Amino acid sequence: MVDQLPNRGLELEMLEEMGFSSIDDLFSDIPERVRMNAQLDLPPPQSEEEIIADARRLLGSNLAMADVVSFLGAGLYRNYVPASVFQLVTRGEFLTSYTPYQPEVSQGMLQAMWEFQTLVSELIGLPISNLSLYDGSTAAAEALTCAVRVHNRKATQKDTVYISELTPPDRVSVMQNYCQGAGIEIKYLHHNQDGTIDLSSVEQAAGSCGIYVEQPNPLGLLDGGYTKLKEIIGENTALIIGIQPISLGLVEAPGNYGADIVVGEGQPLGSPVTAGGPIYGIFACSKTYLRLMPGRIVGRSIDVDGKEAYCLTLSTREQHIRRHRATSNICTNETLIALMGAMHMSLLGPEGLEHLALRNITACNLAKQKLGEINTIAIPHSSGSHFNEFIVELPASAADCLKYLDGVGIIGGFDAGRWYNGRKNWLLVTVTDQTSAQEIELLAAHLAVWSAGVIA
Amino acid sequence: MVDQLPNRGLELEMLEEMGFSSIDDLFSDIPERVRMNAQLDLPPPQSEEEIIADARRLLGSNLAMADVVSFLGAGLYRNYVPASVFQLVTRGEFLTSYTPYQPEVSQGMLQAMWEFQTLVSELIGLPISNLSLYDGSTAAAEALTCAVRVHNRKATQKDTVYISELTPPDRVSVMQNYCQGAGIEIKYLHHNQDGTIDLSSVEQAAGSCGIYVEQPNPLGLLDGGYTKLKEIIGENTALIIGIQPISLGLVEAPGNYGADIVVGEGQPLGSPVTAGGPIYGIFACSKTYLRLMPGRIVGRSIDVDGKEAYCLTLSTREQHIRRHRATSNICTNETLIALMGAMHMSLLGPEGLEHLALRNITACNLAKQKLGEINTIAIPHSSGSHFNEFIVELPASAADCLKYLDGVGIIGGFDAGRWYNGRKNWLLVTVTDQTSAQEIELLAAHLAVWSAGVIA
Amino acid sequence: MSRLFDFAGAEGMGYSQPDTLLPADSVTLPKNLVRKDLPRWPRLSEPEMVRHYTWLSRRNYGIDTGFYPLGSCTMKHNPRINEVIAQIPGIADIHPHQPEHHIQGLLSIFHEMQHMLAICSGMDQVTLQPVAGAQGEFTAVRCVQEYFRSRGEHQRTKVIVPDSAHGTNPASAAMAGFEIIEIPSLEDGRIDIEALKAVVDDTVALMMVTNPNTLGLFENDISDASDIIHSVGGQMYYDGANFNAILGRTSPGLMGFDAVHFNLHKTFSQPHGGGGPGSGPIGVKGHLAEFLPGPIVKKRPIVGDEAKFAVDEMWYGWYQPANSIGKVQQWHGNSGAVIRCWAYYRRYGYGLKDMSEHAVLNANYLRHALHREAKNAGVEDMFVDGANTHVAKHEFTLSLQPAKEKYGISAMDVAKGLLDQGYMAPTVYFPLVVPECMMFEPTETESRDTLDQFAKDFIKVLQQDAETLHEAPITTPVRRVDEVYAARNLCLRHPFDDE
Amino acid sequence: MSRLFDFAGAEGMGYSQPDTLLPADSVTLPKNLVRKDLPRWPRLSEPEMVRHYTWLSRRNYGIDTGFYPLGSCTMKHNPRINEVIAQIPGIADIHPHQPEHHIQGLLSIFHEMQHMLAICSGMDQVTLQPVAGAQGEFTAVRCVQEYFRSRGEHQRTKVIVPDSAHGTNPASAAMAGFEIIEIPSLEDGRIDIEALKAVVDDTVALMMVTNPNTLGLFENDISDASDIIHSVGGQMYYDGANFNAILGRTSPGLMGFDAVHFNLHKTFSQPHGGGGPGSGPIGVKGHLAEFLPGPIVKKRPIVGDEAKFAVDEMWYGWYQPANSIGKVQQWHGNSGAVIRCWAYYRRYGYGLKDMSEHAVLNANYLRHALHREAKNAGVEDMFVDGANTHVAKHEFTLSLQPAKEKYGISAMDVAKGLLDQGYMAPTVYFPLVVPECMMFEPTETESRDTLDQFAKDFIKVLQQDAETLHEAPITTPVRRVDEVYAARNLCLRHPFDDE
Ligand SMILES: Cc1ncc(COP(=O)(O)O)c(C=O)c1O
Ligand SMILES: Cc1ncc(COP(=O)(O)O)c(C=O)c1O
Repeated sequence: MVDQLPNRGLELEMLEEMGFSSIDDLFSDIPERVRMNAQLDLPPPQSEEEIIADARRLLGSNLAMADVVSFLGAGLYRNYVPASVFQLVTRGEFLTSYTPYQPEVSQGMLQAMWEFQTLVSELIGLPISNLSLYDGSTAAAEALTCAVRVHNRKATQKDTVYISELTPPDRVSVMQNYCQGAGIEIKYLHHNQDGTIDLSSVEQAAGSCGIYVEQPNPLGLLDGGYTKLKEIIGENTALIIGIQPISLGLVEAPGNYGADIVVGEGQPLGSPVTAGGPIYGIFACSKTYLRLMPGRIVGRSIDVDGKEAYCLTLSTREQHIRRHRATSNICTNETLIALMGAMHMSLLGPEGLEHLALRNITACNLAKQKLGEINTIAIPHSSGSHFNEFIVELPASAADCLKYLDGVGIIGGFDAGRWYNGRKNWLLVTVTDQTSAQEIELLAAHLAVWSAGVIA
Repeated sequence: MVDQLPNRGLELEMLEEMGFSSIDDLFSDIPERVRMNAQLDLPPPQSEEEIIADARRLLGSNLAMADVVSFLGAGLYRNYVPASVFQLVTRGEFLTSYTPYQPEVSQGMLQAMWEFQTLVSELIGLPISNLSLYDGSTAAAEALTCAVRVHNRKATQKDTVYISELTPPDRVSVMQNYCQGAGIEIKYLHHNQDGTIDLSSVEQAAGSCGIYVEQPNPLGLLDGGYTKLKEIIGENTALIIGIQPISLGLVEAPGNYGADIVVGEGQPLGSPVTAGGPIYGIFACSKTYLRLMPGRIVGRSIDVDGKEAYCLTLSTREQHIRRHRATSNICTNETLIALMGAMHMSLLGPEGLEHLALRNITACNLAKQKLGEINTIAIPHSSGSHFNEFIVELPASAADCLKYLDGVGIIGGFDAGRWYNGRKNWLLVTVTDQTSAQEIELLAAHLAVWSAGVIA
Repeated sequence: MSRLFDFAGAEGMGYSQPDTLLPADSVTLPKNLVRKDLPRWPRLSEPEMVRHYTWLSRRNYGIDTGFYPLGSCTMKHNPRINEVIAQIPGIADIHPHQPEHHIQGLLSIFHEMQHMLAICSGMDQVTLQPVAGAQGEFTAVRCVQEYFRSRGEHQRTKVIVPDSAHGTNPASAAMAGFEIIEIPSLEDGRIDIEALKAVVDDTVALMMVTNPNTLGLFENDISDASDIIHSVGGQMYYDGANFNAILGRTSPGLMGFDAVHFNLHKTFSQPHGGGGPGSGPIGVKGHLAEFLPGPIVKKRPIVGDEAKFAVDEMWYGWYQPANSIGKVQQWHGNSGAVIRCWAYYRRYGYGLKDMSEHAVLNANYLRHALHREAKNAGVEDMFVDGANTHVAKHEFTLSLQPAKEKYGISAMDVAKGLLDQGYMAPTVYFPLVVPECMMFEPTETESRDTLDQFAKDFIKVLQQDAETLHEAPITTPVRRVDEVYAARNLCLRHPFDDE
Repeated sequence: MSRLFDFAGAEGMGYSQPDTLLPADSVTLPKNLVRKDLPRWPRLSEPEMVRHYTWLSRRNYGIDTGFYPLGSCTMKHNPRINEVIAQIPGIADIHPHQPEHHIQGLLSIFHEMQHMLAICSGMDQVTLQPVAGAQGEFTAVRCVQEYFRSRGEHQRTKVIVPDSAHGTNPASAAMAGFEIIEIPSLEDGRIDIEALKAVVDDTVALMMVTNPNTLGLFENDISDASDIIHSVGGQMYYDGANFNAILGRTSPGLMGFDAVHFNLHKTFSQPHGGGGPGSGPIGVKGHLAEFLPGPIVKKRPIVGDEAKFAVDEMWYGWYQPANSIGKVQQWHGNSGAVIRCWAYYRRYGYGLKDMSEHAVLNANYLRHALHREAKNAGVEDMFVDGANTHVAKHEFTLSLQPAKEKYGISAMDVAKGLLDQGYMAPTVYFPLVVPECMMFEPTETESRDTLDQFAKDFIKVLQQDAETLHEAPITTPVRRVDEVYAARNLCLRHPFDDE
């Protein structure tokens, strides 16, 4: 069986030519003490057919979101990635290339990433974007440490950043891991009863290195108060906004209301949910942060003939040059997924993005409307504008409700009690462009049945 | 919505530049009398998402063979096409090219087809192969008319060919359509009780233009008598053999036992069954037939610098040059599917082909063995060697049996009564490399149950 | 240079396979059938195979790599969704002999396609069985033949074909045993009605017409031609290869045709894949319907427990026409291509007309742009229109005869020069009625920018001197290929060492 | 040149979308949040988009297009089956918050991967959460940090890193707040045991080691190093980027390591995609297990009606380690990459050892072939081994210092010359301990023919004169790119007209 190993069967010839007599000779430098003598305690090799059959059996047994009716989001969003994206991104020249260390033969990926930087930059309204971080959570975490690197000197609250108290705990956990090493303390910004940010709590954050809030926020709320944030915190505190990129087809670009750094899960543009990875983290910022920001950047340059050419630039920020003084340890990133993002954005165009945003928000509005008609449940922040998701307050625990809905083939949303203490009756219902009106009707009907049953 | 039409929205500008004022101007040359004035009575356009959803719904409602347990073959065979084949063949450079009229920018496809010709030539043991016909049936039909073109002058039975009486009627029907225009009469060769060819009936065919038999034959039988055929019919009668290409990993190449033309369904090498198309027809022959054979051929040549280069050759046989005196009317063929065949063959290599043939034949033997143990059914040609399929004689009609099996999730095979008069109790059971031992056990168990029930 | 037969790895296989169900030595074959030597196939591992075919692909030009204005071939963009759909197991893993209740979804799509094509063509019944345009022609010719036989009109042995017709027309009719009457066309490739009148009588079975014709002009006398043929009891056949020009603006039915084929792969976009696969459904008027190859799909309301298999209120079933000519392909045609074309059609729906409008818009614009750029560059003396007309349809021709005469630059030179500019060349030397002909078909999926740029680059080529152009192409993987050498020194397979 | 921001079609979208569920004008937003101007994105139709990205791809080099001996990157062939599997909805359309009973198949694969990696590494528990090697390092460093904190050993503030280590090692440790103690390596990049002894004391938390080291040599004193670190109560960390060299022949566990990361994308082949995604699971010994990020997958026998969801006799469930450091990525890591690597692993099973044996075989053979060809051509004076050793592991280095001194040819010149020969260049100028370093890693998926041919072509490059080589590459889409210009004239996005 040659399969993946072209030299199977040629081992001895090759060894003899080198003057060896067995493969063991090539491992003679491994001291006896550490040699593994037994065969690996693993099952036998499989053929391609057997592997694919097993994969189909095992993965096929999973309940994919499209198999049922799903209202689960909470940071990742069901979307439609155009067919051309998959077919182009799997072209071997993209798929099987490495980091473009030799720009002369990597112009394709380099140019595509430079175009990605521009697409993101235009989307969020800031001049600089890197070519992806791991995901939205690490992008947010890196934004915090970056803000401290830039602002700590002038900060009155040194080594301190503030984040919205609504930030999902898993994301906060990532931030904590990234911040604790740098000795950064994370404090919290509070929100009003209606879900909007408490501007007076933001005032407390002035003088710190940065604040992190999300738009839409984790409750799905679009918060008009954000346009005042930059003024409140001032020039020496970074305003970091986490975004859902599709929302920016309707919602003002954060760069236009003072954001210094914009981060987010790029996933809705170009990538399936894929159990949470690989996806890509967006990281964009103003010039101030350029030399202390994390991640790779492509610059447009010229070749020796003066011809337009692209290459990696500002590498002295990176670990392979700066080692322990690097701005981040990131090496392998999510280029290929960012490329899918670029392809998706290219196909959408400005009007396509706007329409996609409209599909998301109108579906969300329809759901709010339909669920709002059920009087056994409440929508606590219903006065605000929502994008993708909103909280439903149930007459009993969201966990119970989800169990009931699961039994009728509906993934009803996310149990927000897992995020927020004392909110076990909060269900976060997510609606995307993939949600149909019938599915919304179905959820409404079942929620009505369940909640009536609970109350009775 | 721009979508597939980049100039949507630019129509007026373009028209004005040309001095027109409306699209209608461009159709002013269509006489009133024949103008279509109403809108096409068709539904509205759909978006990509809607189309794919409909496709998933409609095609998803079909029962694919892999969804159940299938013993259906009868000319098309379930197989496994390696994943790399699909990914390579859908590369745009292959997928979206046309017939290589400009060889300088079509070397990839031309070389691939020249390599295909060699792969087929080696497989069947004849020096010449074209680069595909539509399918096995049209290849067989073209072989008959080709044989007449070549041999008619010397033939004593002019305008006459003989084909095995076992040839499936749908295939015969295609042959009849192709032959009747050329004024060719199709006569039949008979088979013995044990399924082998009746050599005395072959003697009658001597002096005709050609005989057509299949190896394995439509009953799945490998007929050792075929090695005597060429001697019997003599030089002036073409021996045309229809093959299942995978069988040639074990079975002698027909070119080595006197075949003059070899045809067959290429499908098992490289192509899924796809409801019967697109697949590709193999057509290979000896030098005698070269200038009167159908289909495109690639030749190796040189460019003006003497560099190795490939181009279409011997085009004077073809319709675009020879018009009504062409050897065939074929223009568009099955190049892309033949390319999939070439890729599959490349991955298999000689030993892979042999192993694949062994998988098919051992699975078939196992099925014969297991079904042979059921004493309420019979295997009429059990003394012979079978490849892929064999006849089971049931105690009642195959149609009834298939209905019963369908009810338990088994596609039990093909009702050979649809092919052969008076054989309504014949079930053609097909087993391929994709059939598992458990599936064979399952079929055996259910056949035993059903046939016992019928007899009781 | 990567050559398949240079790969000579160790014995083995490029992809691993499961074991056999019984030991290999349990197999017994008739002794004289045991294969003595395995085919001398190369031995590649998966990495080598992937690299070889990737390398080959990179030496090939497709629509995806650039503009492909190949006249008469309709090289339009192939939406990628089609490839996704064709790989759904509900088509890829379907056997044509599966019973109807297994494949209601597939049959409903077939029915929808039959219906849609009938609507677009103005025909009464469609079969999807023919797998290419040429086979569609042959099928229709056979149906007409059987139709006349059924009426006892055995004297109808002739098929009329204009000399500008595509080669498959006469070839297909000849295959069915008809005598071909070629009538000369007018200068612009259109039917010479007088010449037609001169040959018609009751021995004529059929006339085959392409409209718009191969010069891209609409046959404005088409109704007259139909009337003439019908007046002697003959049938009219519409070669639908150019359907892209007229869909939704007129139809073969309106023009008086009795039968028509579609080059589904052209008009509805099955990728052409280096020469195939295609799909060539035909549509016919009612009097020919019972001669079509079977089976075709008909629908009826569901009854009994059929609902559990049905995809809607109807049952889709196979129907065998009563006087069917039989089959022209053993299965149900190129179903995979039909599915792709269905996906393509769905994207337009009643808006299919937009597609042909844009095809015609682009063709006229390109023609305009070529003249405009020629004028700007002062080279308008180098070519003339292939036919004198106010508007073209989806394609048009230019004659490079002036360039040939004045500067020694041939259409072939220009074609090769265009390859160096990164384009696929237009069709050259066809149709023959136009000297030094170049035939351009941009299709509806090219942007104005592309058309403008191409026009500029075309002129750039014309501005090169003859010697330079004779050398073209110089930037392609190989330079001008010696086709004469290929024919004289036939090398049709890899010469193994002993050969 | 195809430039994305040159596409300026009419308003519209490149792919059609369904309508909104409510009319657009029903949407109300806070006034100050209404977007004023849409992003100045280009406007492309699908045909244009496909052509643009096809064009870009053709200007990019990947393993599929040729040999990619980039040292330390393990550019092996990516089996195509992996891509098929990763698109099954049971992974692509799964949300990480779905309940366990929805995803037993996925969890069982995760469990199998945790188990397999534990077996291969000799560790007790594995987490799949880190999404790249560097993140694996950081995660492990954080676990060790919390481990010591839990034991009150707050004085352990130092991490020892040999100067030949990959940049991510010190960067990751520094991110966790450790002080980096860089110790000089021996000439061959191996650990200087004496230098190590000189810096160890009870302030050391961790030593990070790559074995084989970046010169491709096995650290034969590795057990001594482990003993030394353990003797002062420190922990040993294994950078698994070079696992491809030793899998099945030794393990970090046998060498005395406490924690290890895998570059799953290297050893188990997730395509590198121009720089990512990757996957960086870590394995740890028992004493560190409860500090791992959660959740990880554990199994137990099924109970009650779980059978209706289960894929076998076991229930696969999420488990939260008691003293977990929390999360390093918000979800479950790069599950899609894990699935691909699972498919890759399944192809080898216990035969994974064959993979590393062939990787080492190929590296040694290439080294041999380069010396052989150099001798044949009489240019053996132009390079020397980067390290003096009898055998290399999966990669090796050459020093072009002699060529530089004698002929003025630098490693960079040779790298660019190789591009002209159609190859990706080896890693250059890393590791720094080797002057004019070139680092070769052929991987196990290259054939002997390819290695021989590369060796010949490498020598061909060396035989060019310095001036010629300074000009290289000349056949690539662009020639030497001016990286200094890029840094001085920062242009990080498309300059719109008003900029
Ligand atoms: C005018 C015309 N008729 C018929 C055909 C034949 O169609 P096909 O190639 O599908 O057999 C073609 C195709 O090239 C054509 O252009
Ligand atoms: C030795 C070594 N360690 C660590 C890493 C970092 O791994 P990753 O790129 O997956 O973050 C690499 C990758 O290049 C490496 O070669």
